[in-house]
Amino acid sequence: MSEKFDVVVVGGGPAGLSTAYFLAEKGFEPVVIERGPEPGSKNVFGGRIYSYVLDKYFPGWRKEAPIERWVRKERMSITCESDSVTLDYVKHKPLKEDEYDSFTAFLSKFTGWLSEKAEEKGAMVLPGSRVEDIVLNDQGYASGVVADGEKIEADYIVIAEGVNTLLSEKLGIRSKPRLETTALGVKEVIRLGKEEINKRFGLEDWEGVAHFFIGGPLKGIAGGGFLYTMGEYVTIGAVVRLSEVNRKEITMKDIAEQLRLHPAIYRYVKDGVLMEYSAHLTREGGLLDVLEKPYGPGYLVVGDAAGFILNTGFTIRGVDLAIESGRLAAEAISKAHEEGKRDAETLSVYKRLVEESVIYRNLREYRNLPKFLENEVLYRDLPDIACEVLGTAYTTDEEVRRIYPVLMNSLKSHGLGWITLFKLFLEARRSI
Amino acid sequence: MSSNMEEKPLSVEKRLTLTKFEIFEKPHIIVDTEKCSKCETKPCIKACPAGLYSLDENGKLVFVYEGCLECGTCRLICPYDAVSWSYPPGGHGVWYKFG
Amino acid sequence: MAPVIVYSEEESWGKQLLTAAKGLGDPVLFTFNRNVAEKLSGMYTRTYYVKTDSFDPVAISGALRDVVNKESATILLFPCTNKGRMIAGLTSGALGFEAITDAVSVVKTGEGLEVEKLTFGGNAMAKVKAGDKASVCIVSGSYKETEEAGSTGELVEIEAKAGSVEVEYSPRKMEGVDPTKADVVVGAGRGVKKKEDLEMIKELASLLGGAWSVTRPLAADYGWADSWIGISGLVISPKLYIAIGISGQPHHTMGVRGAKIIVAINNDESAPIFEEADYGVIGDLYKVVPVLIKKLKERKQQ
Amino acid sequence: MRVLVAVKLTYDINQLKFEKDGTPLLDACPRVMGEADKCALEEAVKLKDAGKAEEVTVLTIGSSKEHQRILKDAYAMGATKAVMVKVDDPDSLSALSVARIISSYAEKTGPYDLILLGSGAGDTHSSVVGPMVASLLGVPLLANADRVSVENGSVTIVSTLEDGQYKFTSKMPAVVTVTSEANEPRIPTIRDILRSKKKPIDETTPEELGAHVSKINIESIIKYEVPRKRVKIDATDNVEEAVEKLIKALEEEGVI
Repeated sequence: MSEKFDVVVVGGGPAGLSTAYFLAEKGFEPVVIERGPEPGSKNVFGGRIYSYVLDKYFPGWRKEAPIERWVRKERMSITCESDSVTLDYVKHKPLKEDEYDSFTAFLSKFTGWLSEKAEEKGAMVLPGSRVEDIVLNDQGYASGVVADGEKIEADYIVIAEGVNTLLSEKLGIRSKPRLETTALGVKEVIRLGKEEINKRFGLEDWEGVAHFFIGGPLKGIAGGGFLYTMGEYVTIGAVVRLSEVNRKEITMKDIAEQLRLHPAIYRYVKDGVLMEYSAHLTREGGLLDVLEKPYGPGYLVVGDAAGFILNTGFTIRGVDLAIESGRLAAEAISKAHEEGKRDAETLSVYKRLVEESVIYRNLREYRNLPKFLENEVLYRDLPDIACEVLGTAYTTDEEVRRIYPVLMNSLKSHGLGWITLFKLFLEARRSI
Repeated sequence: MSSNMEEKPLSVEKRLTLTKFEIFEKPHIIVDTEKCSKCETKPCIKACPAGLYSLDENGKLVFVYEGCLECGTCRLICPYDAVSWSYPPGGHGVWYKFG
Repeated sequence: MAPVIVYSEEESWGKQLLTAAKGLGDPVLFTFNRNVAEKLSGMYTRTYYVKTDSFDPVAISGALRDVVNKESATILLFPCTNKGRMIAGLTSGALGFEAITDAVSVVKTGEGLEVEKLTFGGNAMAKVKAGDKASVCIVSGSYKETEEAGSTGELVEIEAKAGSVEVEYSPRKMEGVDPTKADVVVGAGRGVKKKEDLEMIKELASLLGGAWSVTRPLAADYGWADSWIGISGLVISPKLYIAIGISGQPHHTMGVRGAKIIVAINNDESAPIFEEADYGVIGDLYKVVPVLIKKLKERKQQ
Repeated sequence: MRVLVAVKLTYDINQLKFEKDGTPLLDACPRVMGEADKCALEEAVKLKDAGKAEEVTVLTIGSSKEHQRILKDAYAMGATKAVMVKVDDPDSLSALSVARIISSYAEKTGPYDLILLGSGAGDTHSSVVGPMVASLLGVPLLANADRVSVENGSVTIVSTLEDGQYKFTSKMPAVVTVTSEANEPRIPTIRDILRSKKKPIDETTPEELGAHVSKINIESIIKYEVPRKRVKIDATDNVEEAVEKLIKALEEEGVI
């Protein structure tokens, strides 16, 4: 068989499938090659997707996508050994379904849905095949891929391999991710049943909670924990910088269980049934991790592989940026194809499109955050101080307890002076 | 197999039995344990979320690939480039049903 | 009482299924083993012995079908073995009976049979209604063997029609004791690294006056034995089963659930076999088994 | 020659989880093509590769996307035709009903020289469907094949049963059930997968086939555990002491 395709997309995750979806919409016949046994089978994320991007491109998605719950409550906790401080943000006004701006989902299922959408438009999704290499022709143009030992030719190749983008490394456009800007996420899916979840979290119907926390079992470690409510399940997990694993006494295989058994979380997931344990890497460098040239002769790089992922400190955004980059890649390929070209110069329009898009607007805005989040004070001292101060504020007995002296003592015992705090404040102002 | 949780940590081995795998007969990750003998910190042992790296009785590094979550951590964290890392062949390896 | 037909080619099964059949009706035995026919005919109301030179499932099932028709029977009981399942399937297909396998109890109610059966590799127990015409394959150990001799039952000899399948049979090479009949069985799994290491397993078995066997991979993949313990192989119910280097896949453990006491020796603390064991020894089998052999020898000498 | 292979979408029982009260969480349990069924299909495709079979039709009963997926997988492995007998809740069909559907299809679209099935499904493992199909069609049964060979209109299998090894030979047509020891099913290449994408799946129903089906009446289904003592004896450090403990316990149990 000497078939040749318009476009071969390597990787059937959100970025790759979106690229195929938008390409097919433009009349191309893209082929997505996915190494997993079905689309989505290798995908892991925390649990939340933002609605705006789907509103733009997938009419009717609210009725058909595999949505677990609509996020109504946002929580952020600073957790200590025996107590925690939580900020709770709730939208009180009754919301119609199309007013929720984010929802929880299982990425494997969501990706499965995206795959169906892409196929409806005319893309071909081929799971169960691993791409090992990109074939370069004599002029150095990407002209095909080698999948499980067989060559498949194409005019354009889209690399949508995710965080471990071995092909980009082979092409020499990217080096191995750095430990300082890469984090390992581990996650557990726990079944509790819808009613039980609603009871424990004070929710109604299919409303959901997104809960982020620092401290607790992760005390002193740059990283955070998360909890999302799904339809019948709760997911919990931790995201920890790899450089931290190197430096500190921390065993990643145990983190998820330490998190689950921490009193702040255990009360929510008690008596559940553990369904799945998963792990995945994520980039945390923000703009620093973005591929300078996500294009080259005959190829483009999208999604996580290109570094389009954003850690806002509260949440990691990837799926919306992946979908957007897929749309822009399709745009760029379509333009190049009209001109009958596949050179790097022509395809560089992709980079310009990305720079003008929501992707760069956000990455630029948050460019100082990764540095700010390296501040050990946040993980080592802040939880204790917060718990000590509020612990005092909410304790009443015969003793006279004023908050201010406690705050001062607490700061002092952590070796924090006003100058350090002021610097931290300034940094925060620039980053968040 | 019971996955009902109690108030004590479940071992990672136990948790891995809850995740679905299509194990391929050959390993997709090869560790050059010669290099590991020079490595003092062996961060892979702490970092692998599946706990697949351990030391045997003689202090030699042992790696098993069954149960690999394909996260790629060991590839990055190894200070001696001892980990030849690739994905399992098509259709194999971990199969997340939730993700 | 309506007749209940028991298919058995073995004495032990014939006695277990007799117990089950008595609760359902008038027990009638069907066998192609002359020994079994002679030994058990005193226990059953009637016994049909089919003369046949070989195990051709189609021919045997044909003879059984004739007996069912002659007796106007609506309930058939089979051992839950590979052969039992074959004959049950062939016979029920031809008669239009439902076939329920992996049963641990069968009760007759006003609406037909109510069967409790294992499913999902023995991980779950299902209660099903089987209607009034059914073949039921019963798991070993679900019913106790009966020793009660009734009045002298009638022994009817019948001929099987020649089948169209050629059969060549080579009996299982038995080293020592038959695991399905032994009081003690020692099983070896993939933790045993080399074929020569099975000697240690055999020694332990003979010290305990029992039998040895292996898990399916050791028999089917490595060819270290002719048969294996598990749902697709031998189902055993000894007093003591010692699982050595066996992780405990459901298909294996379902074959040993009838054991009174299960001991597991395995170095992987999270191996599922420990959930199925009364005594779980966590340790290297290559260290534990030799010591166990040594201590058992000392004990014998005392 | 024409070969019919029946495959089942089975629960991956190693992944089955239970609610605290023992209810199985079937919705969350992954489903795959039966392991032995896949080996049966591999045998059929091997016959095609050897030029002995021209047609390999694969049939499954069900109507979900996952049923479609296993039929596409069958195409990728080399089947020449895929058929879905549409039934909404195929897991509630009795073994006899399943056998009736397969045999009706074989009669309606046959004759087939060989009908291959897995010797047992990973989840229910009844192993009676193959025998039932044989008797409904009135053809010989060769069951539990660890090896299959087809030569000059005859099929020979080797089967390991309780009391030893059997070699069964018969003229075709015949029904053969295959164990998961029979072979290592192939892994389709990307070209195979690509081709499978474009192939159509035929659909029919038990009514169209004239197969009378009935559902089994499952009253309850619950996690099953044999009550065991689960005493742990640590022999990682002191083996002698641990073994003594074990022997003492077994003496007290009266089993040695």
